[in-house]
Amino acid sequence: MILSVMTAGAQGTAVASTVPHIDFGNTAWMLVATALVMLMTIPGLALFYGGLVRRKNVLNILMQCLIATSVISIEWVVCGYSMTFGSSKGILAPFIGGFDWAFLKGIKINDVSPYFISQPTARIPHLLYVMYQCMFAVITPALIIGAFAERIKFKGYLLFIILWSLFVYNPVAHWMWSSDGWLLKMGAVDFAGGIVVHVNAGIAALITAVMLGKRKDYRNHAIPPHNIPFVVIGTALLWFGWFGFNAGSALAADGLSANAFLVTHLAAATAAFTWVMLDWIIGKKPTVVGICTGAVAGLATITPAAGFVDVAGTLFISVASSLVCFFMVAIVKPRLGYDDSLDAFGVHGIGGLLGSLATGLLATPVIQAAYSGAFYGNHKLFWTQLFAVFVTVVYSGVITFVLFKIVEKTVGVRANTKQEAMGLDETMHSENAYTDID
Amino acid sequence: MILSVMTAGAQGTAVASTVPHIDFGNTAWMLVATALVMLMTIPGLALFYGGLVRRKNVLNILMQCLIATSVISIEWVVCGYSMTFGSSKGILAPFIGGFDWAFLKGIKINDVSPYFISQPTARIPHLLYVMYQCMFAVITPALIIGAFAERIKFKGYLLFIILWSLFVYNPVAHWMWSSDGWLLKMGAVDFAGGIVVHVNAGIAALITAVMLGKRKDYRNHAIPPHNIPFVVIGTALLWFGWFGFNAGSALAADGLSANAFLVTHLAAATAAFTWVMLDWIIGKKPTVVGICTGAVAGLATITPAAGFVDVAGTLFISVASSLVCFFMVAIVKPRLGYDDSLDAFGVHGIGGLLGSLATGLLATPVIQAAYSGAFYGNHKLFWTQLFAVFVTVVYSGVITFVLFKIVEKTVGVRANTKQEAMGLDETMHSENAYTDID
Amino acid sequence: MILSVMTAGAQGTAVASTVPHIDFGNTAWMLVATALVMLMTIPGLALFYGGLVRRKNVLNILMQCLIATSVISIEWVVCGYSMTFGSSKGILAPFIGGFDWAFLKGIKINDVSPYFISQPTARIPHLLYVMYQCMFAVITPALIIGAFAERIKFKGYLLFIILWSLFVYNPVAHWMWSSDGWLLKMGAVDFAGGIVVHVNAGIAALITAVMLGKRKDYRNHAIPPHNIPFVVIGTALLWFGWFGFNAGSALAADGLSANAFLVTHLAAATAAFTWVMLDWIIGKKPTVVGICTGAVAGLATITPAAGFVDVAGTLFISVASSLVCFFMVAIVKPRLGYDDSLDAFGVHGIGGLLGSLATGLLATPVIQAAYSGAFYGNHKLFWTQLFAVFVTVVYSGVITFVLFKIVEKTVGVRANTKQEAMGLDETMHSENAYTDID
Amino acid sequence: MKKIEAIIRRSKFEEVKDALHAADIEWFSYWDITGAGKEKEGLMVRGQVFESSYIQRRMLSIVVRDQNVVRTVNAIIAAARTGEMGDGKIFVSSVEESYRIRTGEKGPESLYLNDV
Amino acid sequence: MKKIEAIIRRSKFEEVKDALHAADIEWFSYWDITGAGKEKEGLMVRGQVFESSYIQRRMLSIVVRDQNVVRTVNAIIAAARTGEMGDGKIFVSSVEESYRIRTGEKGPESLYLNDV
Amino acid sequence: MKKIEAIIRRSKFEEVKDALHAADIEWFSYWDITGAGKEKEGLMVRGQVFESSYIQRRMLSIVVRDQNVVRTVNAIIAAARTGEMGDGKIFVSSVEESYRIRTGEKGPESLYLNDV
Ligand SMILES: Nc1ncnc2c1ncn2[C@@H]1O[C@H](COP(=O)(O)OP(=O)(O)O)[C@@H](O)[C@H]1O
Ligand SMILES: Nc1ncnc2c1ncn2[C@@H]1O[C@H](COP(=O)(O)OP(=O)(O)O)[C@@H](O)[C@H]1O
Ligand SMILES: Nc1ncnc2c1ncn2[C@@H]1O[C@H](COP(=O)(O)OP(=O)(O)O)[C@@H](O)[C@H]1O
Repeated sequence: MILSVMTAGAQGTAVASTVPHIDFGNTAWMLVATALVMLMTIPGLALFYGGLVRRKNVLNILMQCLIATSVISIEWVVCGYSMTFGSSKGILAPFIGGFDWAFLKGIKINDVSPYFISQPTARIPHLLYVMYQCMFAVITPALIIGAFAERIKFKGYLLFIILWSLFVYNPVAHWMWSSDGWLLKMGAVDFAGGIVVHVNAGIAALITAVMLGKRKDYRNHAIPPHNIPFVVIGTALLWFGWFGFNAGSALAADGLSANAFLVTHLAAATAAFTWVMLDWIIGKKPTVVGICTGAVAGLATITPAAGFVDVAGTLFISVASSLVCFFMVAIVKPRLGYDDSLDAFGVHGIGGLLGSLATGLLATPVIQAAYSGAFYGNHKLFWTQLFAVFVTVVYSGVITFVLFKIVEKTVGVRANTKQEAMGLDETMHSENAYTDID
Repeated sequence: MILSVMTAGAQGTAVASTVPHIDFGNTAWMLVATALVMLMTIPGLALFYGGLVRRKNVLNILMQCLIATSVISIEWVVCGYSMTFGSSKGILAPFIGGFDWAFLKGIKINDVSPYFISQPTARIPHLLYVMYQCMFAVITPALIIGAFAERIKFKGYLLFIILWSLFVYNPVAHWMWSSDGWLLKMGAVDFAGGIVVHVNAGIAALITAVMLGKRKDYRNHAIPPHNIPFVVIGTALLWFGWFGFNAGSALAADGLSANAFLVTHLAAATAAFTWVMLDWIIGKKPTVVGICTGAVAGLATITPAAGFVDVAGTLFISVASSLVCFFMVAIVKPRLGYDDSLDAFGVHGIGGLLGSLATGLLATPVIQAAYSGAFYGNHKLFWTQLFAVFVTVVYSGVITFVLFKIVEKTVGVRANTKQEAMGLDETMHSENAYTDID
Repeated sequence: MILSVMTAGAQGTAVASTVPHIDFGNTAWMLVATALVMLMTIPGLALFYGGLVRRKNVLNILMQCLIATSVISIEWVVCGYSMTFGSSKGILAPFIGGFDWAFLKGIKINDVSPYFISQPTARIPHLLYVMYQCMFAVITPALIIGAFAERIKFKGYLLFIILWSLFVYNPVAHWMWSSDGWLLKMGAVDFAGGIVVHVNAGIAALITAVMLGKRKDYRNHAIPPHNIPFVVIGTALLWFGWFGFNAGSALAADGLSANAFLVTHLAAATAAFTWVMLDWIIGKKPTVVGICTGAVAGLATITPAAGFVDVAGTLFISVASSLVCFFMVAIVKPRLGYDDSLDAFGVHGIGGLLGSLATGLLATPVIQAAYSGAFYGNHKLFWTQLFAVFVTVVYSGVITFVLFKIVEKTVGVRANTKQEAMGLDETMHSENAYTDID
Repeated sequence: MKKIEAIIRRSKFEEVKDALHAADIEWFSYWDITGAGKEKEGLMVRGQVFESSYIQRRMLSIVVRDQNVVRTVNAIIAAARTGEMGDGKIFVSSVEESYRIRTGEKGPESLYLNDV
Repeated sequence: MKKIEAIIRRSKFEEVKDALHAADIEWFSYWDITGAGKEKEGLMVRGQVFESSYIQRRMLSIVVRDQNVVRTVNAIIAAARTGEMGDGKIFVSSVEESYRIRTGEKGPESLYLNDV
Repeated sequence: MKKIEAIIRRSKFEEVKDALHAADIEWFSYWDITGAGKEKEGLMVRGQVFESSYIQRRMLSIVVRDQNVVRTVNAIIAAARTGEMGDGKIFVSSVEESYRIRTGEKGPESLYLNDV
């Protein structure tokens, strides 16, 4: 997302106007896009992950997605938005926002959003921008759930995602997306969250999966999903919601948005197809979990590039996405032996990383004139992207490690053996997902 | 929903025009909002309720939601819209509309909607307003289903909701939302249906639950839900659709709409979190059904207030919502012993009531300049709200009682013992929800 | 969908501009409508069909819907859009487009769509039109899945839908919807795909069902669905998505779109109700599968008419829809004994046919001034419609037959007895939908 | 001790359960099974009523002392009968030993139903 | 009377059912079970084929007259065999009494399969 | 040969499985059942903790040679016991014949667990 604060403005008088104002059309699209991004977490991701685990742990996954939506939304209004997009004074400014907008203090209902991409005047309400970004803040920690599924303590999880949002998500999003952010100023780009969302969550996933240790009965391969139709519903809703995620990141309903929509859909379709072919060739059968995983990998990979690439770039990115992610998930992970239960790192982390670097190669000026990648003569963008990814990997990795240690020492993170054996649903929530009694 | 046909709504002179016209942006949003409100009933509410009942009754719940969508939509086009928003002559005018718009006669496709909130000129097509309101007319009787789940005769149910729509929903909606309505003229406000939808359906739920008697095997506590993932999908779709319900009630895609979106999301998040904490403290475990119930309670409670309150007001309302609804559901209901099977009264009725009164306290002029509550110096609004709620409770209660008696005496309302024991799916619909045979 | 590139579309001169431009409001709506149409295939249709089959074949259905979305989207970008909406030279022009737009070459992100209906100036991005049409190209072959469910070879299916899209869908859509199309020029109309989508897929369904032969254990009646709640979720999402399908076919958020929304909803509601009544009278019980089937029949039937008829026409069409489809499915099919497993022909084919002809009778000038049917004095439209339907039936029937034969002779189409007995999930995808092991 | 296995209509389950409790059976176990055989049960799909060769039934498994077999069987038969084809079957077989896991107790003492 | 309990591959169910009907069994009951043991069956998840220590099987329960045990068992074995590990087991035990709920009839008469 | 049918808490399943494998049982079958009886188990719905008369349990079915009955039963009891009400039951009955479908072998040879 590229943004510039420029001028504030009151709303009103549309078209033929050079003053930033609230445009009904763009606002209509962004209201929907915001709702769509929420749908990605609940029930999209919840079902995608929930279908992949065993019956005895499905409610725990659903609960984790629900509570993340609840708690991070509150955190966002209380201080998250302000820390991320607010301004702070002096030396801190490039690194973290202040508390001026805590509780959204001072943001009036007819204020226009200070941020925009392609439409400097036809903008949306500031409060709507707050909400749109809220949904990104919610889904990012929720993505990590896949890494520690089926063995984490609920209390530890809850504390961890709150700390992680405060100390990892908010700063990294500030660097990349705030107009003060140092990575943004350096020229790094991230259209809809390849670095901020996917690399960030993906690295945290890897670190926590390793720190938490394997599930008691993990034997270096996935455990058969308890409900594949749920995985399909989840995938379809993620795909659907991702139109809000990527095409919404244009912050307007215009040509840029339409292109983002197009490349998002094409990337999902192509990566899904590529994965199925790999399944068919290597595993002998085309699988449903495979096509779903491929679609999600393609979506994650195109995310940072969605505002910069054309059809050719998209085809390249999405085929690469499935090749690399398949290799990570089916070959590297079992070799290394860490238990990233639902491949939060292997799909989201690797996908986001690949897409962020590919943007540095394939960004084409026919989409946004100001951004060209190495293939279009601007080598600098690639190195900037590489640097931004590197910084995020290091920062997210280190701070995640520290925060997880803190949670481990205080409330604890690992479910005990009995809880893991009985299932987290019964032991942590006193509930069974499916009850047959009449 | 507050509507004013004559008085202008403050903000935003539109597109170089002072003549009311169809604005594409606002129409775009309202097309989506209308579809979203439909999604709340099917499959949102259908799954929320359907997951909570036993396997043997799930289809009956789904059927009730489907047939309500079908039949009430027909009723709405035939006469409901006209009775609710049409005009009648003389003394009846404040109480019920006439039949001028029966079969939508005389409404042309490019007519602008007579109703608006904040955008007096940039309006939507009249036919779209008809459809938007249709979805409200559908979901209101569907909410009552929770009260008599697992023991009502299908034929009796069908007759009851038709009568109830004609004699309870249409008049009450007229009082509150038609420009002729007496409660509206008195100054009562209901942004998106706290009184018209939630109090109205909630009281009907209480009355019918008591009249129908308990389920044979009800022992003053809920029966374990047969499919909690369905409850979660239902909750998520309700939450998602509620953005159409509340932010759509601005009838435009502007700042007011953005604020309604924000407070809706924040209320759901806060109430969900509050409920989980109560679960954790009182019941010892944070439950999935609990967080879902809390979210729905928060959504129901913020509904009447969504166009009038700010962040502070929302936090107050949503914490109160879960405290009060939890108390009703977990403590009062089992004591009193009535069988409001899925808490249609305890969550929707109480939530709507609380929110409607809270609007009288917390409405702040920074949202809509014309509306202040008691905390902002205008005590009158609180008393007006209290009066409107009281009138609705009495009217809905009495007429529901009469209509239910009529249905009981004619086609009957209570499933017989055998049907209840075998399950309504098999006995009333000759179907089983899940069939294992290959 | 009626489109005209040069000729103006009657109504609504846009805001102070006579140059075609990208309108944010219309673009907002069409971004959403496009996403909605995708949702119809996955997970809408996938669940509708998937719930209706036996447990052992559900993943195969889901997979077929997923791979259709994936492969046909790629085909569409590669050449499908160009073949359908592009221009070719000389004698071929009325029959098929050329390859000028292959890989969307030459379509820039801020180009306006060459197609519009009611808004000649306030248009949408060309790329968005490409995507919107992509979703139609995806769902059409996916509809056919219902005909050969539970017994087709996956490889044969995949090859068949690719060939079918190239040689049946693309040409027929060109005839009807391209500005060069011969059926369009002759005056035939198809607002949202009655002929192009439903008749086309429906006939292909009938042909393939007959060619493939019956399921081994088919005894002239449907096999009980394995998961009716999935059928309900699928139906609700189809209904929801159909607002994008029909109201989106106006290519703008205006009065025409609002009317299409209204008649779509009313048709679904009325046909659903009619079907339930038939169930109740003839089968003795109102069934959930019945109400769902009725709703889908109503939606399919109103599709071609959605931009031309009013409330009265809609009521007529939708009652007829359920009467005729019920008769086909419950009486004709078992008599004739072909195994159209999930009634792709009986519901979609017959519905589309009925609606396309009914448009010729009931199109009323109050909706689009340029189009009147026989009941409004223009008999020609009916005969043109009949001719267009006839041509499509013959062309689709013959080419489907040829393509299916080719696939049969090359990779094969029929699952072997063992695969059919064991279920396609395990034998073709090495997966089980539901796994109980902990 | 004897094991009584009863295959009954699901729709009769509530009545059978009550009858068993009335006959002093404190606990029994059950699960859902499918019966495969000749055409039997009317089902309705999309306007057609038809016969299926699979029927959904419930299996009850109850271990009782020898002297209680007859009254238990009679209770089930009385409660589960409709008189229509498909009412189900009851099979009785011998159980050699029984243990209560909680206490490790053996023999009939591990069952609830007292001698009568 | 004897009870025959057969644990078979789900994929062989249709063939076994047909074989049983061919062997004059009119009705039998079945339900799904899981076998827990040593690694056995190949499954595929996200590009990996692996062995699981749980296998999904189907349990068939058939009560027959004594003289029909052998042909029933033979029918099952013939239809359910693939020759690969995991084909399953058949256990035969004695049933002391049998009742037809519909009529209350007792003994072998309550079974369908006639003496042969 | 004997058939051991154990009804245990689902939550104890993993422990019981490990104990059985430790006691040299190579394969056993299980499925989920419901126990119907007196109020027993605490459940929580919408803020209320309550007792249900249905409890969800797991049924294990293991056929072993006669001489292995005792150690198998003991393994189950040791692993499945919590000491609270509701730990479950074990029933032992006689199996007359056993077949391995793969080979058609008959008798105890068809079982895995060797003589000890
Ligand atoms: N010999 C048998 N072995 C196992 N199960 C049986 C046997 N006979 C009947 N059943 C079961 O009992 C069910 C219903 O009993 P049924 O014999 O149909 O009653 P009726 O004799 O009154 O027609 C069958 O569907 C099947 O599941
Ligand atoms: N002793 C036993 N007790 C209960 N079930 C058993 C026993 N032995 C095998 N089974 C069941 O039979 C299934 C498959 O039979 P198996 O012994 O694996 O065939 P094979 O001997 O050909 O490898 C097992 O998964 C299990 O469910
Ligand atoms: N006589 C019986 N026949 C069949 N199942 C039984 C019998 N007694 C107990 N059960 C099963 O065992 C389960 C739990 O055993 P239970 O008797 O409750 O243990 P405890 O004696 O320690 O309270 C019951 O829910 C039921 O499923």
